[in-house]
Amino acid sequence: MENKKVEEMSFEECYNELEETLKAMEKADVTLEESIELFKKGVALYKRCKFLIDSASLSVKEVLGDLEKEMEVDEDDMGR
Amino acid sequence: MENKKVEEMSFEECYNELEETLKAMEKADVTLEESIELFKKGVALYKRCKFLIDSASLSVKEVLGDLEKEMEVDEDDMGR
Amino acid sequence: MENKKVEEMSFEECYNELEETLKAMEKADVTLEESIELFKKGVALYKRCKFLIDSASLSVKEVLGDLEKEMEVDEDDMGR
Amino acid sequence: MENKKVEEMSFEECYNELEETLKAMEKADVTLEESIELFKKGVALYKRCKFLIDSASLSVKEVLGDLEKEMEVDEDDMGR
Amino acid sequence: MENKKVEEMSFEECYNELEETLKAMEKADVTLEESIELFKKGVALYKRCKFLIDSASLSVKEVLGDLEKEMEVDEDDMGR
Amino acid sequence: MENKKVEEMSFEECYNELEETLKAMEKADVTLEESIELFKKGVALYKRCKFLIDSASLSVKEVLGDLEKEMEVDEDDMGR
Amino acid sequence: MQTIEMGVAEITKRLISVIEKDQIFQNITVRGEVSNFKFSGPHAYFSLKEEEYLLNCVMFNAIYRYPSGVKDGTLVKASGAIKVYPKRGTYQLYTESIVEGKDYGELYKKLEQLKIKLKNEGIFDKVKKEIPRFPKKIAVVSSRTSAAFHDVVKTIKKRYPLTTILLFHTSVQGKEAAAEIVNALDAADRSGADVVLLVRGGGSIEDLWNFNEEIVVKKVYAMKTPVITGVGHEVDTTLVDYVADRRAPTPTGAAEYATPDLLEIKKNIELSFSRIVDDMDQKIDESLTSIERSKRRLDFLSPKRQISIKEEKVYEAFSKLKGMLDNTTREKYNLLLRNFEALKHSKIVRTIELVPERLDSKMKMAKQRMSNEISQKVLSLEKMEMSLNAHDPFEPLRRGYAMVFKDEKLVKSVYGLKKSDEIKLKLLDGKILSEVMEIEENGK
Repeated sequence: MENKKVEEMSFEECYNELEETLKAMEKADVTLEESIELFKKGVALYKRCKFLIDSASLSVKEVLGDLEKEMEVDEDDMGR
Repeated sequence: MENKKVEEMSFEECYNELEETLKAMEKADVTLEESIELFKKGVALYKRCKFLIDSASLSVKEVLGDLEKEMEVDEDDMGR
Repeated sequence: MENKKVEEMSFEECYNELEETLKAMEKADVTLEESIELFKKGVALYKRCKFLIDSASLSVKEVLGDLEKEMEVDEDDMGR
Repeated sequence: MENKKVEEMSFEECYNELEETLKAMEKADVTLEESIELFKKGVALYKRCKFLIDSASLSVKEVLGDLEKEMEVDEDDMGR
Repeated sequence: MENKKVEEMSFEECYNELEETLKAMEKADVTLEESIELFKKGVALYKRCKFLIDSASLSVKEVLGDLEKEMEVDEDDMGR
Repeated sequence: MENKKVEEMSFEECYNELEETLKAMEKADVTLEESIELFKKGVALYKRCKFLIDSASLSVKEVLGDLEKEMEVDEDDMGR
Repeated sequence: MQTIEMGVAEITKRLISVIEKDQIFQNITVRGEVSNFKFSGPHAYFSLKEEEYLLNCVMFNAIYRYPSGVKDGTLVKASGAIKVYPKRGTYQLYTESIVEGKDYGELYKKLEQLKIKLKNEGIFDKVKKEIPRFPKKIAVVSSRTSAAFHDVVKTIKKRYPLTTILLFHTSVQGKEAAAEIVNALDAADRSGADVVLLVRGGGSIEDLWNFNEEIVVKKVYAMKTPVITGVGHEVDTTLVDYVADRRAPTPTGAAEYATPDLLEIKKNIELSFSRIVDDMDQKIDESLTSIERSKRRLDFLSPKRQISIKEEKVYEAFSKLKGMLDNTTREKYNLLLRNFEALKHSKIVRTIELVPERLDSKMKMAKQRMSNEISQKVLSLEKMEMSLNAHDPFEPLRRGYAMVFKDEKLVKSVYGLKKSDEIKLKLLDGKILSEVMEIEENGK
């Protein structure tokens, strides 16, 4: 999984990788350089996660918005 | 059944598929991406179900409306 | 019997078919689409039954050998 | 390790070397000349460490700054 | 050791010799001539020690001065 | 020792001879002639002692003077 | 099944109401042979018998109205009402009139014999055919002018006018009638009718005798079309009734059996129709309810919640990431600062601060020591000088004495001197070179 590009990861892959990164950072013997690299990776993963969540949220809103609009139209049409 | 287009499904197929979709959504290990796909599918199925019911309801009303008109005419003709 | 046009059905056929239709509709596993078809058929049968009843007038014939002679039946005459 | 140039050392190498140097400086039998050499070396190592940590801090700030900017843009785009 | 030229002595040698010289001067049976010789030697050793320690002090102070200046600059940069 | 020439005597030899001479002079039975001889010897010894101590004092002063001059120069150089 | 429990009064009242509700019981003529006839006061008490059956009868004030010929063994027709006599728990015919019957003994006997014969032939075991519910054609075998036919037409017209009545006329009385009836039945059987009604109004046993004729009974038995008989009144039973597919008590009854009631049919149709409409509405409502429930579940399960949970988790992870890095950097920075302090206060720094002073003090001590030594020695020398001066042998010269030397030797005595010897006189402030001129010895 480590070899997969961040931009190609699914949310879960990305999130798990983020958690792994956190674990790696918590290790006692991590060097400053590794810390920085891990941090940058973490930020990239965070951005990807955030992007995927925002996209998901948007598409859910769209779907729900469409649904509600249609429902209203339907109710008008039906004149119940 | 999975391969059938939503627009070609009967109400029962559609409804069963909707229930299956809901069950799938309830599973603990569903990923975000799957969740979104399932949700979209669910909404589409719901819309199809609603459409079919509304159509049914409409055609029932039409049939009954026609019947009433005919009956009135008949009663007039019969001059009861 | 299912294939016969409603307009060509006898009262008995029509009546029985109406009952059958009702029974079919009350089955547990009837689908919405079937319901609508059954409903339309039921309404048509109902109309036909009504029509047959409304337009009925008793015919009384006397059979004399090979001849059938229409009899005038006057209720007042009968009136014991 | 002793042979590595200070400018090529990682933070941890540098830091460990600094600690070693400080220990060596406090030894009873160290001569004035050695003391001065150790002191100069210590200061050089300290400066390297400082430089590395400052660079790290800076690059983290950059990454975070970029992230914040991006997030703002995203939120604007999203129109929340 | 006694035979080494003062100008070639290290600080520690010099300092130790100075102490020895002073101790020798304190002895009861030292003659005036010896005293004078010891005194002259002590002065020479003192001068050498003073020279060495002053050089050391100079270079340490330079290094420390530079370092402290840098620290101030850094702290300004960091804006902590 | 008695035979050593006064001019070759060290300060301590000279001083001790002087003390001996004075002790001899203080004896009761010393004749005037002896007294005169002792006196003359004493004076010679005294003079030698005085010469030696004055020389010593001078050379100490010289050394210290040089040192001070040097120190001042050093301190000027140091720019304290 | 649970047994229903009731008191005698209640069960008796129930029986009374059942019996009194039946109009037949309230106005009935019963045929039978009188037995046990007796008076009690003005009232007559007797029984009517037929075969092994018996009916108790009472006739109040019988002495005024009963036919005098009636006695045990007389065949009579007694009319009245059947009622329960609650006190005894019996039922009886409360007789209003008694008519002395003809002696039909001969005919009854013939009837009984025929009945037994046909029974033995198995004719009566005939399997009954089903009467079609909605007959298209109803064949009526009857007399054209009979009340029975008119009753049938009237009833069918009222009940079910959707059918066609085919009349097969026959005379129903007289000697020739039996053969005519058989012919009419045969024609009716071939007419394609759905049901055949064999009807005739009431009459005496003789009137109805054709319907007991063997050829008629056997024809009815052989009919392919279902046959409903309606001969005479309720009480009249003829042998055709045994082989009919359905036996009605009267011609009207036969018409009723042959046809469905249109009112009921209409009711059924309306019922079916409204049930179909209701079923449809229900189906739609159910479907709507189902999918609305699904929609609520869909809303509930919508990824919105999941998304906000995940968003929070991601943000938490990110905060942790930042915090961890801050910690790491700060920790390392602090360690570094400590090292900076260690450097600032290292031994070398201490050395360059302390050593010059120590050197100076050592130097000072050496200087002190040296100057002390010298000044001490100067002091001792000064003392020596003083003590040397104190023993200066030339001191007396200060007081005016002089010292005499000859050949650099002190002259302490005149002896040893001679005239003209060169002597030196040493005074405080100089020497005098002199010649001895005279020598005087002390005391001479």
